[in-house]
Amino acid sequence: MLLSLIILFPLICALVMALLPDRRYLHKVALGMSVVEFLVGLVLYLKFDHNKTGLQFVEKILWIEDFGISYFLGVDGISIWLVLLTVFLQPIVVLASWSSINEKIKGYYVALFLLESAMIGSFITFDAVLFYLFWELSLVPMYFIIGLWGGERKIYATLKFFIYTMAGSIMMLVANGVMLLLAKETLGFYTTSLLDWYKIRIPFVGGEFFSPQTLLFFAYALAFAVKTPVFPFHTWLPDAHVQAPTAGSVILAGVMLKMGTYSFLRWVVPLFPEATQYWSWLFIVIGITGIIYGALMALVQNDIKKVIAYSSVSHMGYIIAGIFSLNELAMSGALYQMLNHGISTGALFLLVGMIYERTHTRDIVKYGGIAAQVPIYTVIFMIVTFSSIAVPLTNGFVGEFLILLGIYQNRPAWAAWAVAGVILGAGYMLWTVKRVFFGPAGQVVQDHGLHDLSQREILVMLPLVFLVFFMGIYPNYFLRLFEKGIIFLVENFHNYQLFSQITEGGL
Amino acid sequence: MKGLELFTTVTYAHFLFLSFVLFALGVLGVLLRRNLIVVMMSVELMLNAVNLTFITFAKALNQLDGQIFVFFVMTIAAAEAAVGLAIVVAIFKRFREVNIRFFQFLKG
Amino acid sequence: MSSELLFSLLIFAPLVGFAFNGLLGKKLGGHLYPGVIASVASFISFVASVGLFQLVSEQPEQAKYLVIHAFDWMQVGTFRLPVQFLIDPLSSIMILVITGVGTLIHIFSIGYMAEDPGIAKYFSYLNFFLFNMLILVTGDSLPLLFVGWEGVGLCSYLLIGFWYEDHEKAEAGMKAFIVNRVGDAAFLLGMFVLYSHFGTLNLLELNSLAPKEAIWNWLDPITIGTLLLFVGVTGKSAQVPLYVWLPDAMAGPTPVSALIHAATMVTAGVYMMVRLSYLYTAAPYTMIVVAAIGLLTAVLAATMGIVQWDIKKVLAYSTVSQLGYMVFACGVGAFSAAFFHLVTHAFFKALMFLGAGSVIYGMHHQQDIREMGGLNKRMPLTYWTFMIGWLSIIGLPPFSGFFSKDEIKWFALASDRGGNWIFWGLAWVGSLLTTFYMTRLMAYTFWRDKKYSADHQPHESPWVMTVPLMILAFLAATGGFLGIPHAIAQILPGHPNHWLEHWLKPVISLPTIKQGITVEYEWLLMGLSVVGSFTVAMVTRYLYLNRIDLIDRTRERFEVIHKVWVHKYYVDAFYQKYFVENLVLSSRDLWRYVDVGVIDRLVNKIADVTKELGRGFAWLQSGNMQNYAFITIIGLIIFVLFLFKG
Amino acid sequence: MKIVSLADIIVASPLILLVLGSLAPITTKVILGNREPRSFVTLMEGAVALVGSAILTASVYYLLTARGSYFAFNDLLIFDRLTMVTSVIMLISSVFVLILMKENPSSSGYGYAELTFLLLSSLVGGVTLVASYDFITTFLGLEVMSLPVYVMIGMGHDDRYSKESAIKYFVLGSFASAIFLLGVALMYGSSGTTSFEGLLKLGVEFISTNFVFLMGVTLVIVGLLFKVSAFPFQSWTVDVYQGAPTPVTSYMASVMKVASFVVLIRFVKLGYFASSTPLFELIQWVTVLTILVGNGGALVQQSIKRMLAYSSIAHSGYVMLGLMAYGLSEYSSSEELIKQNVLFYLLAYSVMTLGAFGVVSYLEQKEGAQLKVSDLRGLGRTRLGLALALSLLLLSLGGIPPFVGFFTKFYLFIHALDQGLVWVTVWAAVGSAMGIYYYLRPMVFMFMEEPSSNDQAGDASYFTWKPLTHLIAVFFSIVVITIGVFSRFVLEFIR
Repeated sequence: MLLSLIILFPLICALVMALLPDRRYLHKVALGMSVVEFLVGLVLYLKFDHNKTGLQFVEKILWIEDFGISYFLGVDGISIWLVLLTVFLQPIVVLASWSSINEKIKGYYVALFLLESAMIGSFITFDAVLFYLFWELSLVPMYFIIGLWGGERKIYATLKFFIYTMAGSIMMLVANGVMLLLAKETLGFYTTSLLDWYKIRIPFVGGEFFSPQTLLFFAYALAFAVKTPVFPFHTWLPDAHVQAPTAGSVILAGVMLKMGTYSFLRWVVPLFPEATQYWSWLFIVIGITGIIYGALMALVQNDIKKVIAYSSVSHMGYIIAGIFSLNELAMSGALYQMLNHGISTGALFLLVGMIYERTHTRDIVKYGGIAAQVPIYTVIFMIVTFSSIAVPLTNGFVGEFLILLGIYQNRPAWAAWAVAGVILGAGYMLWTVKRVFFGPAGQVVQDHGLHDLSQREILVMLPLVFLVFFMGIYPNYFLRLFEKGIIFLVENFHNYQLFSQITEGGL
Repeated sequence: MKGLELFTTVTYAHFLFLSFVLFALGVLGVLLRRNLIVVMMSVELMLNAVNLTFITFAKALNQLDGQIFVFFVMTIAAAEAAVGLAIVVAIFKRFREVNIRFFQFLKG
Repeated sequence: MSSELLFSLLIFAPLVGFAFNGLLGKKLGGHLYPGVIASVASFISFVASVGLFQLVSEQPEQAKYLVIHAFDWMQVGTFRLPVQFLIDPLSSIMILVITGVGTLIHIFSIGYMAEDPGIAKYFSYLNFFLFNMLILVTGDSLPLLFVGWEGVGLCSYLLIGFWYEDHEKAEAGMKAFIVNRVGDAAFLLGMFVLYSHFGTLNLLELNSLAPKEAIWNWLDPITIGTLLLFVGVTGKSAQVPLYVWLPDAMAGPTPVSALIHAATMVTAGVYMMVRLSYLYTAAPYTMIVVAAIGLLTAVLAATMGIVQWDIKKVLAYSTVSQLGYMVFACGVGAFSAAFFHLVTHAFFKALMFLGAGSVIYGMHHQQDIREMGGLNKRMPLTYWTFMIGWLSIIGLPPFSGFFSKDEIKWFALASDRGGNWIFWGLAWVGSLLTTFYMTRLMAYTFWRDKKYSADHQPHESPWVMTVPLMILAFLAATGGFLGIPHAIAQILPGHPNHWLEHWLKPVISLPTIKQGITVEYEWLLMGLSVVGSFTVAMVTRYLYLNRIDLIDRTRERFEVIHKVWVHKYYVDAFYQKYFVENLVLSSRDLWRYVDVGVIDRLVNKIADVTKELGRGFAWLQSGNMQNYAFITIIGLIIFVLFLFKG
Repeated sequence: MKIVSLADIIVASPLILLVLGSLAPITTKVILGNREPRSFVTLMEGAVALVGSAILTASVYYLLTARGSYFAFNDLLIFDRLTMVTSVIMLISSVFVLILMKENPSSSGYGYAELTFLLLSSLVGGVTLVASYDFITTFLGLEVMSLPVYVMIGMGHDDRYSKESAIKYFVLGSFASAIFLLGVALMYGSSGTTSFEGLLKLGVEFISTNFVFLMGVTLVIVGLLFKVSAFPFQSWTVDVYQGAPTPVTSYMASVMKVASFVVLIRFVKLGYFASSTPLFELIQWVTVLTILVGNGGALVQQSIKRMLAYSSIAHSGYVMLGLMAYGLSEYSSSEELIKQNVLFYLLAYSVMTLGAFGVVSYLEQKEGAQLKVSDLRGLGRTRLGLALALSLLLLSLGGIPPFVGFFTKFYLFIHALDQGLVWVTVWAAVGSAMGIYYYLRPMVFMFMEEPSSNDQAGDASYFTWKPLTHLIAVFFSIVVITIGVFSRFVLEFIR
């Protein structure tokens, strides 16, 4: 029931938010409830047995008999981390919204909690239709968050975000149908359970594009590639990020993009092993292109949020290249990088949001020399920047190191290109930092007397900063827990039906 | 002499041909005429052409079904004419206009 | 005390100092506390390193090292990366140098930075630097070394840009970090290559797994790996072609230049190569490249040093040049000589930088040597200590520079790993150039008549600054006795052996002397060096003090060369133009024309085309009902044609 | 030949009840001396007749025909599960249409009694249509269903749009009926029968051997496709939907569409859509183009009703997809399932479209208001409940889970894929991705655009209070979630 609870509780939160009569307590109640949800997540984590491979806390109820669609929840060593990331970021986001969201607060929190529910749902469901349901459902609240509380071009951005993602995933719907029929054909019954699907051997012909497995592979991959976003499907991201309110950006970068990368791990790799193997080169190329391309784009942006948005594209490139390197180093690194990116990019967006509240501009040109005005802010921003450019002892390094080492193991010559991202990453981030914080005092300093972070804002950032270091210094705490998830996946992705055999019973 | 049979002996084909011609005329009327009343009459013409077809077939098949069908169609056609005329009259009262080209407000 | 405890003290004392100053330093207020706290932290570290040194020396000869295991850093499948530290003869000396020189510089900084409002921040960075540097030298695997490697780069970035309000300084910090990142990226790749080949990144294991025979193959993983690591070295140790950041790094406070950009951080590259001496020896092609690059750097940097007017810039180029010597020494397999020079250089260059700092402090932040002169009377302590540094760097016996440099030059000829007369000759020329520009610096700063204006009376620095100078002067003067050359040792009573070489023997690969090179050669070379340096020094001093017109005329005569030197061989300009600007401009074009112009437009175009399609459908909806009927009939006809076609 | 039996009469009693019920409002009006009775009374009369008829239908099905198929009036009418389910759906939907009419400005003044009468008469045709098992009754049903609607559309008081809409629908509708009828005639002429039973016995092969018959079938299909507004016979739909008073539009989009599709279902059952026939490929194209035209046309619409009309065309396309799968699945195990899912789609679509038009009807403050999408600006502030309801309905129409629109669409996709219609399904999916844009656009205006002073939807006092319409909209918006998530119960009913 724990998993149902973790999905349902945010829904209840949303309901409470909607019905709460007194507007004065909205912020506080939202924070309280998100903390409770975080505690639920923590309980889940503590009760999770890391020594077991397979699913835990399984809940399975047949939902639509005709097609064997079921309400099927479970967590394994991979998804638990993303659930934790989600519930961890939620209170932070809520707290960060206290001052930035001043109107339509009620609707805002309702959307935020609905979003949380949908995102967690997509991480813990093992039923294709249910997954698709959560996947699409997560778009709706985000659509409203960007569209209602966003910037000047919010409507363009939010429509682009929604339609692009939706258009990308529509083929997944068709592919789901095909998989369902394949299940019927090979297993003899309709089922949308992922565990059953793992047992399907889909015909694959290497060089042929129109072989079933290849087509299905690309149908799913397209959906996830748009969501991730992978170059060249990334152009919705800068628009969405720039226009979204702070919380929207944080959730979008922190968790929603992970839905794409996580789904690659959960769906594409084990479901279509031969195609994955065969086409891995393509995705490594795309990933590496993304790394460099994103970095180059970030280099020339004048909007701080765009810099970070393009840096996300770059980071996602690492993750994709890592996943498709198909070895345990790169994949562990990729999963680690997912968490890292959630934390460091989330933190960057939070920080940008905080300064935006003070100056109402994100134009780098107008900044300059604010370090003297806002020392604490500067320190935190620097720490997060170093995490983002993967300086050792921050979390970013661990992820990038493992990914790059993994890519090298798979394709040595290409790793050199991926490593170029390390240089460019430092380039754009430090240049941005230099232009914003250093040098002579810029226009915003002259126009506004900037005040440093308030206690609330420091409180928002502290957990993130702590994790930046903790995950950088003692990554093994996480990495050894990846063993039963990632490493099992890597070693067995060609016969992942093993996974379904060792799935644990529910709670 | 064989060629003349076409004109001397009336076969079912003749009836059918006639009905198709009538039907085609009806279609053309609907497509081309501008006056609403005429268009309505063209529709009626089409229905009656079909009636003729039915009767011909009924005769040819030696069945009554087709003939009965015609009764239904005639009833419906009458009702249709009534409704249609009513609408046209209402329109004429309102707009003083029966030109079919007048009604192009709804488009796009 | 146990090694773990000592080691914890070593590492955590600066870390605690960093945290304390960083979090509370500003609240405490005052200009003294942060400096004292940081210095104490650094001193505790120094004491701990003395203790560790003692512990190492007590170890048996065949296993002369201590391993301190902390925890597992990363473990993924078969890839295991423990956080494990190695204190062996090599690193024990390194930590001594780092903490020792570091402590002195900390103390010096108390005086130097006394009036800066950001003093707490300054000292916290300095402590943090020590922490990272210690990680670098004690880490027992390449990734851990890399942690320190990037960490010190980070501190360097922060300290160069310490006065960030100044646009140039902030830029210099950024430049340092990014140029270093280029090297670091290659370093990463080098690690990957080595890991894939050896299956380990542990330094000791790498050395022991390295093949005993040299592998003459460009494409061998060891060659590639070591070359890539060497690219990292060129970044960190400011070698051609990545040396450009170091002169700019002088934007930072002078003690920082002394500590980071002279004594410790920049030598990390040399340290790393000495560490992996067995691996490097196994890749002779790499060695050739290393030697060539080192020598090239040594000579080129010296030529650029000749034309600098900024006291710190002269020292900066000198540092680059000396680093070139060290790298060159590694290249000819004389790892112990390289390390020896590393140590003595740490002493005399820190001394000279601090001396320069003292001069700058005394001159009220005037750095142009043309505005100085006659300071030997105003600042006697600074002058005399600086003098020792000068004597040391130009290689006059018995000062430390003489011993280490001479050893390098000796191996340039005598090493069986590629020593030859050309190497020696270039090295000798380089050292004469060094003598020339250092003497020039002395002449301008101290010996010449005073040039400063009357209202800026220079004054001697307070004791917090001069005491470290004196200690360093002592070290610079005597440090050479750590490694007395064999030739001299033979004639000395008791035949003291080359202590450093002996001490390092268990951990590094030592070269042997080529066949046919006898001890007489060593005397000859020594003589040539000493006589050459002494002559050049005297002539230079004479020229600058008495015949400045001759200098000026020579400069006019060789205007072209002078210009090239002043413009640093146009390397900076080249990078700026062809890498930085082109990258930014082409990225901008890429963004404008590809990202916005093609990719995004394509996305929007698809939407537009779809909309146009819709508009087309809507256009069919003309509003004329006869058209509709017509469409219906056309549809019907198409249906019929379709059905009856086959 | 058997004579009409009592059982036939009983089975047809819902129809009779409808006929009698339809007379009640106008009789009341006559009794009151040609004064409009109170609209509530009329509504109750109509609703009682409709609900009564629905109950009667269900009880006849469950009690008398014992859940089997019953052929009445010499096989002219069939009363089976399909008839029962669709009749009930249509009858109940009509109650909601009546409610919309009561509060809509186009019908709330005089003429409500007449409208009720016409609606019920039309339903007589509709129910006949879904029960028809012979082309005679099909034609009869079609016409009886359509004729009152011509009048209903034209009954707008002073609105040129409604008049234009009426005349267009009338001319084109009769035109299509004539074509349909010619088709029936040709089929009759070549096969000697017009009954479905007879055609079934004739076999599918007949269509490939007899050109006249093929011609007849083609014409019949054209006529039917016209009724369900499939491409290229969709032209009338948009104009008529837009011009007609909103409640009537909702009636056409839900009830009439369901009825027309039921005929198609029965027609498909004859086997003419199977892959062996030449029609097969043609219908594929029709399906794809219907979806694309519907979704594409809606993209550029400013008028809400017009947009919903295009959306209606697109949804016809999806149903066609299901119908094709149904046609291909003959005698396979999934046949019943497909039919059931097609029906589910129709039911869901009725609910969604009724709800959406309900909101439109709520917003209309005067006759022929011709609301634009941009008129919704600011609705999120003044009528949050309504705005949310419309959002949910539109998301459901767009096929976003967990709303019912997604499930129904997904099921049909599965069936189509199962029957090998892969490329059609892919196009259908593309079309549904296209559709998202216009389903989202109203939400942009309702919530995201700031209302200016002349935007009436942004002014709370602008709206008259229409409690029942409001209730319907909200109710249906809840329904689209619940029957989406708990579709099992609905499917149980449809099965």
